[in-house]
Amino acid sequence: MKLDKQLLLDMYGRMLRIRKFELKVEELHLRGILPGLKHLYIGEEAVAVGVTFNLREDDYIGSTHRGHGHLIAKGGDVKIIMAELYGKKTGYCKGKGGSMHIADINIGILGANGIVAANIPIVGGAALSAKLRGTDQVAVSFFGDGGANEGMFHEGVNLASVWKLPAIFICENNQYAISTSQSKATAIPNIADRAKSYGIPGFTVDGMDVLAVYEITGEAVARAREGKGPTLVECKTYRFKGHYVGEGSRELSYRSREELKKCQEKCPIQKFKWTLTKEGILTEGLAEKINRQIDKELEEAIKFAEESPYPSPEDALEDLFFEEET
Amino acid sequence: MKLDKQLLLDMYGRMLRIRKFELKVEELHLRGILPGLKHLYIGEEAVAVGVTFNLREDDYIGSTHRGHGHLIAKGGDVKIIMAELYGKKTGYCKGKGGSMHIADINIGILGANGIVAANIPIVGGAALSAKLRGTDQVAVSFFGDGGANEGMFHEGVNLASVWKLPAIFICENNQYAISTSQSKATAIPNIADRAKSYGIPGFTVDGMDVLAVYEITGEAVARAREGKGPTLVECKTYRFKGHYVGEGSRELSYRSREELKKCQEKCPIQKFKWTLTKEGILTEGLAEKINRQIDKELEEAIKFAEESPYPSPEDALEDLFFEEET
Amino acid sequence: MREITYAEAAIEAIGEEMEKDDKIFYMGEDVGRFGGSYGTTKGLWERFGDDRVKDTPMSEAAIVGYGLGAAITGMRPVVEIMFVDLLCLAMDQIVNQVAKIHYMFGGKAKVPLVIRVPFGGLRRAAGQHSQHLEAWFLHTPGLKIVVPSDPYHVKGLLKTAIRENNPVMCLEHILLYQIRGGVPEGDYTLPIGKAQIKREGKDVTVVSYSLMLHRCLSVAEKLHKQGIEVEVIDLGSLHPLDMETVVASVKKTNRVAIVHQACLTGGVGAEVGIRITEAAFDYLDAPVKRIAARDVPVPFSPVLEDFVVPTEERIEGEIKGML
Amino acid sequence: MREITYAEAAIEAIGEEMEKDDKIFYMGEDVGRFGGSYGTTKGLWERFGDDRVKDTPMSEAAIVGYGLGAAITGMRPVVEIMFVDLLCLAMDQIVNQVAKIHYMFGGKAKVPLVIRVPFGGLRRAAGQHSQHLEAWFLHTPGLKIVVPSDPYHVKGLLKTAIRENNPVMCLEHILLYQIRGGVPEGDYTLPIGKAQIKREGKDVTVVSYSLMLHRCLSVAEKLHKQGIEVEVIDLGSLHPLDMETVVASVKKTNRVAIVHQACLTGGVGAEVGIRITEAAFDYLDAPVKRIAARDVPVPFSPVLEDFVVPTEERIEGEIKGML
Ligand SMILES: Cc1ncc(C[n+]2csc(CCOP(=O)(O)OP(=O)(O)O)c2C)c(N)n1
Ligand SMILES: Cc1ncc(C[n+]2csc(CCOP(=O)(O)OP(=O)(O)O)c2C)c(N)n1
Ligand SMILES: [Mg+2]
Ligand SMILES: [Mg+2]
Repeated sequence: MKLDKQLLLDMYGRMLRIRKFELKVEELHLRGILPGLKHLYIGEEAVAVGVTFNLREDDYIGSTHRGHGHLIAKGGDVKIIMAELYGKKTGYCKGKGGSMHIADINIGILGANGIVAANIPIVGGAALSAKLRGTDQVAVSFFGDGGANEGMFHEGVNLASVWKLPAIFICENNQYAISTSQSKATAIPNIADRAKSYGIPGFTVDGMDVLAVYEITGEAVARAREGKGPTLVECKTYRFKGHYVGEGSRELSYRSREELKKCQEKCPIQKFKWTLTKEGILTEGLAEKINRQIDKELEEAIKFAEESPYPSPEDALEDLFFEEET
Repeated sequence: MKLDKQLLLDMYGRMLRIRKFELKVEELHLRGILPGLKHLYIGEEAVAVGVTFNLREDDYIGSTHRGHGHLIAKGGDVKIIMAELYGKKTGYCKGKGGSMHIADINIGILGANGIVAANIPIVGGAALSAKLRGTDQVAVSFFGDGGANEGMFHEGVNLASVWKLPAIFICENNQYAISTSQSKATAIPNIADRAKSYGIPGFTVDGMDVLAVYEITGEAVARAREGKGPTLVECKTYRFKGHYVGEGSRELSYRSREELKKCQEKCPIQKFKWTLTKEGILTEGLAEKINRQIDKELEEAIKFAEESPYPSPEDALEDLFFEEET
Repeated sequence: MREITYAEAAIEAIGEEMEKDDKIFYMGEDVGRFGGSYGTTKGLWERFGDDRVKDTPMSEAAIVGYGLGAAITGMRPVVEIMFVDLLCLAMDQIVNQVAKIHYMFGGKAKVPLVIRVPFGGLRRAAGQHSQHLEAWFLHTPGLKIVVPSDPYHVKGLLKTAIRENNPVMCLEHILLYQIRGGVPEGDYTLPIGKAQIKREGKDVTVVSYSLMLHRCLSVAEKLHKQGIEVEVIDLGSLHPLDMETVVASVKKTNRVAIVHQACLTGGVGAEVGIRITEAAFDYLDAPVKRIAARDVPVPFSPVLEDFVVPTEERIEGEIKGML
Repeated sequence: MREITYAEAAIEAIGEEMEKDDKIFYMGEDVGRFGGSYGTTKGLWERFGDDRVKDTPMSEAAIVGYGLGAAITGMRPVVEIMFVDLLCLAMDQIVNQVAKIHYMFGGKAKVPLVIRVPFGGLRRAAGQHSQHLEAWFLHTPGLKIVVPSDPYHVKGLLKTAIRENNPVMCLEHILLYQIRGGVPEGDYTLPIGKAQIKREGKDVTVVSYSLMLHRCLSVAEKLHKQGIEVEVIDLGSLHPLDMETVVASVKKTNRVAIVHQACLTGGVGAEVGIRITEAAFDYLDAPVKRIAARDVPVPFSPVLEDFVVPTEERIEGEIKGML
């Protein structure tokens, strides 16, 4: 391992935090406590963490409907995320956005987004902004295999390529868009091949291997910072849960229990844990400590969310427009 | 020449008819006789003719804002087209559509279209229809280099590739979208390379050479008829006139007189005429006969258009919905 | 009469029409074996197979555009856009193409296309999944629009829509899919462009459609107990708008409120309201009242959303305030 | 005051603002050296170069989306969509993103973005190049909308729009670009959301905006010669709508017509009309009159288009019919 031990442990912890956060969200949703729609990131943690660990706080990401993982990976505060999921006034969006709109511009999170592929041009615009302002910030767009068939993917990536913008396009290919398998939605096996349409580098990487993701996106980030333009990185991954919380057995209409089980065996967190253990970086004791630490954080997050007040109804009328403070 | 002599002469005649039609349109527009916007096909005749000479009457084409050439090539009646450009009741659209909306579904012309790239999904739908109805019809979409950067290009071609539809996508790369050169709008030299994004064959061909276009699209049409799916064909061409009639000297802001002159020297009609003459297929006498024949047709078309009545104002309220004849 | 759900009634309509006419096919995202994200097509794939019930890639503009291309070349497609907010991605195909082609071509193309769109807020789905955009299409000449409010209604209207040789958009409120109601087995159709008086009354007319209609009916029942008789009209279609039925009612009651879940400004209520004013000015004892969502994006938190969308309490209070 | 054209005034506003604030940049199709398809940006590229006046590929959704992304990360973009009908290709970015992000994020993102859009029929450009879609955006909470009617107006409003920290859509009628009018050199701004009384009168109020305003003014002059005094109001902005000015006028004249080039059903006239009815019901001697384009796509042939769009004759006749 050439990488710093603490960095590796942080990656592990971040992945685990996402996993455990999502399990809590699932539980709270199924218990009828959280309103609205949730799309869990379970199984895909290596992607968000592998990518964002290459980023600085002032770099940008644009996220999706399946956003919790990206937000936590980029440094979003689980307390404030949780409060938002509860619809509380202390949440990131004061209860106005919910799961699909959480944003924290201060740390470069340009928002989860309920419209698939819509963040691609927005992230492109952030990359343009960085370039025009003369910074070396980069901007990362996450989107799914489904999103890669939307017109906005094409327009968004093309423009970044023409202007050689510091953008990185991360296709999280979990093989399904809701029930539609990638093979029914595209005639090519690797979405990274679409990079050829834009004259940019394209790579396909094992999205269950956080170090592989970290390495390849690290190179993409470096190229972007050096002004060498965008990269398309496809991370092959798999979602372990239904498309949304509550899908229940409907998922069996598009994937078999066997397929699911086989893929779950490739758990990115387990895999990384083994690697770290084998390398002597992670011990059972340390693992347990990290685990407990996360449990505590999540407990506190839930407590914070539960104790936070709801917005008052009339708050709905605020924030339509930005009002100059005078 | 392996091709039938009469076919070759017909191709030549068709190209010339387009050229002369467009010159008339330009003249009539500049004289203030024709209202509205016109985009001339002059310089690009080899594309429309090379493509459509592979088609049957019951095959489909979807055309663009620069549509006159496609319509005439597919067998549109110059009289009725001209009447439409005059805004007369006898025109293809009874004066409701004008240059950018001329259609003749009976001979498979699914319309010129004022929205760039919009015909791509529509043509895809016609190809789907042919497949579902079990015919061996094919459907051809024409669009420009500019159009290839629109989201609808991506969505439209991808879906055709997934469903292996009998569609042929013809990119008329005349190197500019209004003033924007292809190199400022895409980071790749050949738009045909975008075929790789969809796992379909892609070819770049000299769009000033009608026989080259004819041959390559002939293969694409054959593949489509055999159920082997779509093809993307990029025809490198050049428009000899401004983007629209009346652009005047503004074109000098994006292309030089030298560039224009050099490209005009590659006139597809001249070139084809030389070939046919060299092969002994076309004589000066025959060429003159064809020329006169076209002049006569166009004269008649103008006479027909001029003598035709305008719609009455209240006709504007008709045709909003299809009314069952009872 | 047997009772089935709204979703079942809609699927029954489509299934029966598909049995009869093999030119009809269905396409959209996850409409095949999965049965539609909101169960809009459950069982159709099993009956009609891949060729006639087609899962598409995520490509909303292409879904509508392909539907249009197939419609003008001899097929009769029903296309589904997963929810109304996504129409934003297909507006060119809907507005510039589907709605206009028959007209722009001088009447020379037939467009037998149904665009089926689940919609509706109150699902705590926030700003991008809760919109009510029907007013945009009211302002788009060339489209017919239906907004069925119950199982009987959706079956009859969908059948008519599928048989139409013009584009029809069918907007189905997601929160109605599970309501049950009496639906005849087998064939019947309902006319597009015909409002229905759902409840008679003499004191005030309330015009609504889709989910909000149910809130209005429940308020009418409450007000009845307080001695106020509300006439409740379900528009059913937004294009054509059946102003005849509405105006006749207003001439009787002299007071009218329009209730919808779309936001107030520029909503359907403005058009219906001004037409009432045009047609029955001298009959109105008070200005037309609009009761609609407040003019903000739909917020996520239930506390907020319930403040934004008209509640029964708000509707009741507003109606009482008119008397 | 010196006279310049509407196009020149608009460009002057943008140029002056760009000089002052290097966060402002401009992008769109053919806006660079070509100067804009309708001459909307003539000379800007020469002054500010490639970095600040950017030609984009043909990708309307990306143009708006990139503008949004730049706006929330510290820049102040002005983006141009070549003509209004093409907004159909960017509706998701405009409606689901630009208009909602400030709200959905709980107020945490600033969106200083101007979307500049030439529009307007009567150019014999037929159904897909002649639309007037402003009513859709009136029904989209989160956007401000201005519709400047003359050179003075466009310079002042564009400057305000560019300085706003909210998204503003500026709709400029293509047939106004060449009209001339007095415009001060240098800096001034006009408030968004303020209507102007362009001509005073006591007999009837006529509310309009953009190109149609000019037809109304010319009709008012004709009617004046016939002894009828028309008060003509230019809305200037559609969001916020300055109903105060309108209602005050109606309370004086007791009669009002709204004139626009968009088609009748679901147009801005419905909203303005119903608001007048709500606010001045007891002052109205006749129902609010709407004078608008007929409910069809815009046809090509001049004979037809002139029948569809309100002519001075039609406006004059309708106003006389109200008295
Ligand atoms: C443009 C758009 N179309 C459809 C939807 C409905 N929808 C939400 S998520 C989803 C599937 C997305 O698939 P993918 O992009 O692969 O992401 P994943 O859910 O697999 O992470 C769909 C169809 C949407 N939100 N936005
Ligand atoms: C979607 C869309 N965007 C912009 C326009 C305005 N416009 C009309 S033609 C044109 C250029 C088209 O370029 P290309 O596709 O290369 O075709 P060409 O004109 O070169 O034949 C533009 C920008 C349009 N009609 N439609
Ligand atoms: Mg996926
Ligand atoms: Mg071109």
